[in-house]
Amino acid sequence: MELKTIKKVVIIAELAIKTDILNLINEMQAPGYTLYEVRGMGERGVRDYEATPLEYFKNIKFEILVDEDLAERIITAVMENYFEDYAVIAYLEDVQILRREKFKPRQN
Amino acid sequence: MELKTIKKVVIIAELAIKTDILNLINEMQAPGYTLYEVRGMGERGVRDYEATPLEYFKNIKFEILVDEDLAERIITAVMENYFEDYAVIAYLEDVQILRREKFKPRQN
Amino acid sequence: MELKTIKKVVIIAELAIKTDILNLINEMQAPGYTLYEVRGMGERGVRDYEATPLEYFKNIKFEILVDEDLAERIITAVMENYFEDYAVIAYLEDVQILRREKFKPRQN
Amino acid sequence: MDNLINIAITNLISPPILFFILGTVAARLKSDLDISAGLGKTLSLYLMLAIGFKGGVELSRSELSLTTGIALLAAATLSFLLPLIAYGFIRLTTKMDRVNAGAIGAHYGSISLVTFVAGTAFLETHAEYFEGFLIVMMVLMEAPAIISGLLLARRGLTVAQDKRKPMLSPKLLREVFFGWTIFILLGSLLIGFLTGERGMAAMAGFISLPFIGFLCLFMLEMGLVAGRRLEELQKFGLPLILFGFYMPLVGASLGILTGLLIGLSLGGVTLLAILCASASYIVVPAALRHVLPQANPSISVPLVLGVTFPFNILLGIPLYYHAAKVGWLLVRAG
Amino acid sequence: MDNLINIAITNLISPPILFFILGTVAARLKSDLDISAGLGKTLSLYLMLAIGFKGGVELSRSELSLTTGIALLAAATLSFLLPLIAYGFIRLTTKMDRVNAGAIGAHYGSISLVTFVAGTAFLETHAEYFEGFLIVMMVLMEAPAIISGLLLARRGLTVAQDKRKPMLSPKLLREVFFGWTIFILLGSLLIGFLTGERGMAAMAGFISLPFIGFLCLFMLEMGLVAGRRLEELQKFGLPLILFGFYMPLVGASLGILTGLLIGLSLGGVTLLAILCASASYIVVPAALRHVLPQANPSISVPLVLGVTFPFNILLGIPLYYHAAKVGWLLVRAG
Amino acid sequence: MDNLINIAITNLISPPILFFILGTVAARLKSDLDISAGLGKTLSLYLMLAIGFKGGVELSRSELSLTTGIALLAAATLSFLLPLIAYGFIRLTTKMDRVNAGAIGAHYGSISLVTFVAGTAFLETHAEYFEGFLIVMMVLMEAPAIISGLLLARRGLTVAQDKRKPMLSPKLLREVFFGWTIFILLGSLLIGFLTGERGMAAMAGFISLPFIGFLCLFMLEMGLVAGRRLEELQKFGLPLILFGFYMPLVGASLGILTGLLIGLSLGGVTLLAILCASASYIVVPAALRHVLPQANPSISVPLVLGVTFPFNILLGIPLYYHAAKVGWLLVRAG
Ligand SMILES: Nc1ncnc2c1ncn2[C@@H]1O[C@H](COP(=O)(O)O)[C@@H](O)[C@H]1O
Ligand SMILES: Nc1ncnc2c1ncn2[C@@H]1O[C@H](COP(=O)(O)O)[C@@H](O)[C@H]1O
Ligand SMILES: Nc1ncnc2c1ncn2[C@@H]1O[C@H](COP(=O)(O)O)[C@@H](O)[C@H]1O
Ligand code: NA
Ligand code: NA
Ligand code: NA
Repeated sequence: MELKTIKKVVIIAELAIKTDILNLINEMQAPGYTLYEVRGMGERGVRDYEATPLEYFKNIKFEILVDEDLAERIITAVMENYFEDYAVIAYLEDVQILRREKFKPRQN
Repeated sequence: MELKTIKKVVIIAELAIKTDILNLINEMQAPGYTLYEVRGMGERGVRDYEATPLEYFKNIKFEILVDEDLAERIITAVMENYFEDYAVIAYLEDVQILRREKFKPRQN
Repeated sequence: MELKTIKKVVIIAELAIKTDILNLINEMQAPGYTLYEVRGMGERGVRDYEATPLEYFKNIKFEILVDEDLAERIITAVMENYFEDYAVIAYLEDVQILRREKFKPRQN
Repeated sequence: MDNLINIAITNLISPPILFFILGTVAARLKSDLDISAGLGKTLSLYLMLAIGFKGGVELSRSELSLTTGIALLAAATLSFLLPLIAYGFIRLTTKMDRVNAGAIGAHYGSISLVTFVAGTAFLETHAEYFEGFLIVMMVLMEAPAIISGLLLARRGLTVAQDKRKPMLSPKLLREVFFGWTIFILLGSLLIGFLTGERGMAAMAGFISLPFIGFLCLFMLEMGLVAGRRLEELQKFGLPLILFGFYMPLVGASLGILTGLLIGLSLGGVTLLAILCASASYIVVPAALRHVLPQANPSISVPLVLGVTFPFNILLGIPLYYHAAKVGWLLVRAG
Repeated sequence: MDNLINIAITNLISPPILFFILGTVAARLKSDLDISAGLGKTLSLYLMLAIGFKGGVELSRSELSLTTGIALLAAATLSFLLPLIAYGFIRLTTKMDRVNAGAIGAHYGSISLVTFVAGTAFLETHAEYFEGFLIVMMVLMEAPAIISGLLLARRGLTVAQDKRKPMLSPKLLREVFFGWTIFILLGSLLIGFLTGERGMAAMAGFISLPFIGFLCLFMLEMGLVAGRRLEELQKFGLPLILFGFYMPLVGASLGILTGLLIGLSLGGVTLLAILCASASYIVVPAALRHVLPQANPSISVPLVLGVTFPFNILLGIPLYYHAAKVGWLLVRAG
Repeated sequence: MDNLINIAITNLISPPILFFILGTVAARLKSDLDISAGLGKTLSLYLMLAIGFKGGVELSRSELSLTTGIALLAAATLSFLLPLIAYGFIRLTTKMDRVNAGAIGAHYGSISLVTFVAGTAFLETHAEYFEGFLIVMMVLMEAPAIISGLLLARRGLTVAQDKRKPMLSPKLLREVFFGWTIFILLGSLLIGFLTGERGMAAMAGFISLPFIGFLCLFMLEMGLVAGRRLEELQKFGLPLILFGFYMPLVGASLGILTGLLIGLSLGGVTLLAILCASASYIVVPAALRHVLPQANPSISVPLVLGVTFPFNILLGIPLYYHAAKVGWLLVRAG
């Protein structure tokens, strides 16, 4: 079986920048994303919407499968725009797929 | 510490084929799985059960830790049977474990 | 872009040891974690809180981004203390980050 | 005519309808107002349980008659026929392929529970009685519609597609006969029937007192959902959108005629019209994902939710009631 | 005898029981009918709050007497003794190891809130009064059962296992005394007691009017859960399954005797029998995961949920009531 | 004075307040008692819908007068002024930077819905009428507070930070004017107003009968949340914590004076005091994350939830009522 390696961009962030990230995904024409509701802890303390049901404590996670090139552009954009003011981390992982076309940037 | 590398099969799909995938996991005697409820966007548009609470918009995600051999068989089966008609993506990742036996196919 | 590789520790376990793992994370001064609610199946059978709403059937998943060294210590501690009596698996993955400092052990 | 306008306005200025409008407005203005999916599911469960139970108690009050049997048969037949009509209209007026035309047919042959519930609330404010077995009629209007739509749609499948999914799979049967909506409706109906007045006395504080309030919450959610999907109508041609308006009128007319023929009460005739006019957006699209995955729900669902549902709720119900009344008085007079 | 049959039938044909049966049937037919875990949790919370509050108001109406103290002591004692009896039966009739036999004992010494609530609903249809402190008795029947079962089970641990988890860990105490079920039950009871009639007037629209309806929803979920776990009984031997039937009878007998001795009302005797007969499937298995992880909940939970719970709900409650009545009349007469 | 103590005790021994205390105790004892976020959201939705609807019906009963207009204007003005006062106190007594001082100001200029609802429940037990437009006043007390706090805070931003987020972004407007709380409150108010007595008759079984019960559940959750955040106060200096106590008193005084000047009913004066005294922990912190992300919600939220909210609920409300009464009698007499 012939597998190709592409990147998975992972962004874990506070709810406040959800729309921003969706817009970013859209502008960069990423072919898709998967979204989770998570809880967590990091530099900005514990963020647990279940324990304290205030929207401010909601954490979300995006996974975006894309080519390496786009992956780096997305992660850079997130870092530049949000790392200073918001609770957010971002990282990359390698994933192996069968059909590369599915994860090419969208053509409008 | 001696770590071994095995595969994680990831399947993100619409709810309609959940039972099918569970059956597949069972038939292929995979030793286990982990299941998430997610939202997402891809070729078949936005799938967000929270935003539009119709079962049809539910997305699920399976993670299955198995040997490379079984991993490839699972991903191939999913691609062959569901890619044409359903919202679904599948990919592989490398993971490092301590005890390989735990993730061998089940013996009935 | 210069990316560094660090480890993601993944622990999937029954709810009963959630507090224990949080304590472990705290004692080992891991810089953060992300927590999911999941369902699953493994050696100890199907664990699906949605299908059988008894706390005993709740499954949780931790992801902890740390240096390789701490990663191995965490996974070893989990294996030694919980593998015999509880439903739990643990594994490692490689992830690529931009700023290594963010994922250094906390200094108190 | 003046009377119709009065009825229509009374309908519009009732809490459930106004909450539906509130939801639509919030969705259009992209407010973050939101009803969680979990609450939505709970509300549907509640509505089905309440309406089923009340119907069962109502049934226990009356004797089973031949009319009941005929009515049930008629409901199933209508549900089988409506998809044919819908399919015909769509194929004639649009370029839709067979598969999707058949799928849409299945939606329109089936029913929308909330529209039905809104109808019962409407009848209550007009103090109109209706037969308990109307709820059984509703339950019987799902399976025939799916099968009829499926027969039409499958003529559009390629040989390969056709092979992949046999027509009468166990999946189809499970989806169609053991679905949760049918279970809870028929189950509650049976329980209402068996426990009768004693059951009603015990349950009234749950299924009657807060009923309209729960309906309002549900209508608020329906407004949000409908409002969010309005955009998608832009890519539809005018003929398809028009279909979403006239098809309920066709269905309602058939329903009224049938209801008068069978000899239902005025409330019963109105509800049968509502059943025929309304289209499914829960059960049918979910079932079709299993048995006709080639059909694209992004066509049928926005049509049903964005056009037909609001039309029925806002204007249809009072209109059908008025028409049923005219017919009913004529029949009585004749 | 004729009387017992009547009582049993009235019990069976009541909405809560019928919804339980509906849930079981849906689960067996693999319908996708489902009550979300979130709704289930809300319903338990509601039932506990309502039953606790009502009990508190009831307590505020009566004077505290010696009987109350004796009753509370008796409840704790029964809860400590029942695991010993259960353990004995299991070890004699099956090949179960000590750890799991002790764990099962803990389940049967403890109680099932829903069974208790179903009992109060049953008593209400028979217009039977019961003492408010029964709810305190219920609360006192958790900790002793867990400790007693634990003492039995730990004799089966290896030295290594024994070391890993000390018997009296702070975890055990937290689980047993600060668990949410105890908190909400005792808390609501206290609030009901403090606010009395004024509190009841303010809360009745919430805790009384829709009570049976919420109970029905909860019973529906219980039916689904019990139905789904029936399969697992197949791997059990007959002796263990029989235990699931006769152990509640043993418990109920002890409960009735004790209740009569203490001098409880007929309703009180019945409820004490129900408490003794019922077994825990929420609190005890969760606590044991913390303090006795070697015990396998896949043995205890299907036994309690698949056998004992349905038995008590469908047949046990009317039976215990009947037996309690006979005993009570004898005592009165003697 | 004796009267005040009586009022305070009656307030403390009411189910909602006791459930709040129960929640706090459970949180402090680290019990696993928990109200899911989903249920919490449903409860807020319910409270807003019910309070909005009742206010609307109340409005439909009275004629719109000049007082209404003046009252609305006064509410917006107070909400704009209070942040200035709060900012002044904080900057004078603590070392807090401008950004966070301004952010805290915004919280205290805005309002807490639950405190308001608890106030209405309190007034009901004292059989005090209040004007329906108080709910519109409440709605008008969000936007001015956010804008006022923002103006103060932005003077503390660096040039770079200032550029990143323009002051009057569309985001701000959306957050401030189309937020779900405003939508549901104003929407329900409008629906209540339009449907009037007929609407009330249909909805009473939902929005009146179980109201106190739902409020109790919500207060239980508030207790849990407040209790869990108490720890965080340890890192605060005494001056900041004191601010959490005296700022509501300042706000309430201003509210009472304004209410008396406008000529509100005694109930209305009390509620305006409560609005001024209470601080936001839902709308404002969420909005500030969008428009002032440099502010740290881990300062403002524990202060509001851990100090001001409990203070208002436990002691503030009866105090403000008493003070309002004294003032009101003076005015009447004079
Ligand atoms: N070391 C880590 N491992 C896993 N998740 C993390 C880690 N650090 C941060 N996170 C996640 O990212 C969110 C924001 O992080 P922070 O901005 O550091 O507070 C946290 O709430 C966690 O969900
Ligand atoms: N590029 C992607 N990255 C992450 N998730 C994706 C991507 N493409 C698709 N998905 C997920 O897979 C689901 C089905 O994809 P599709 O069949 O392309 O609509 C989507 O709803 C997403 O949850
Ligand atoms: N092979 C596997 N692949 C993915 N997840 C697994 C696997 N085995 C176990 N799990 C997860 O780990 C939990 C505990 O596993 P176990 O202790 O084997 O029952 C399961 O409920 C699953 O969520
Ligand atoms: Na129809
Ligand atoms: Na027991
Ligand atoms: Na304020």
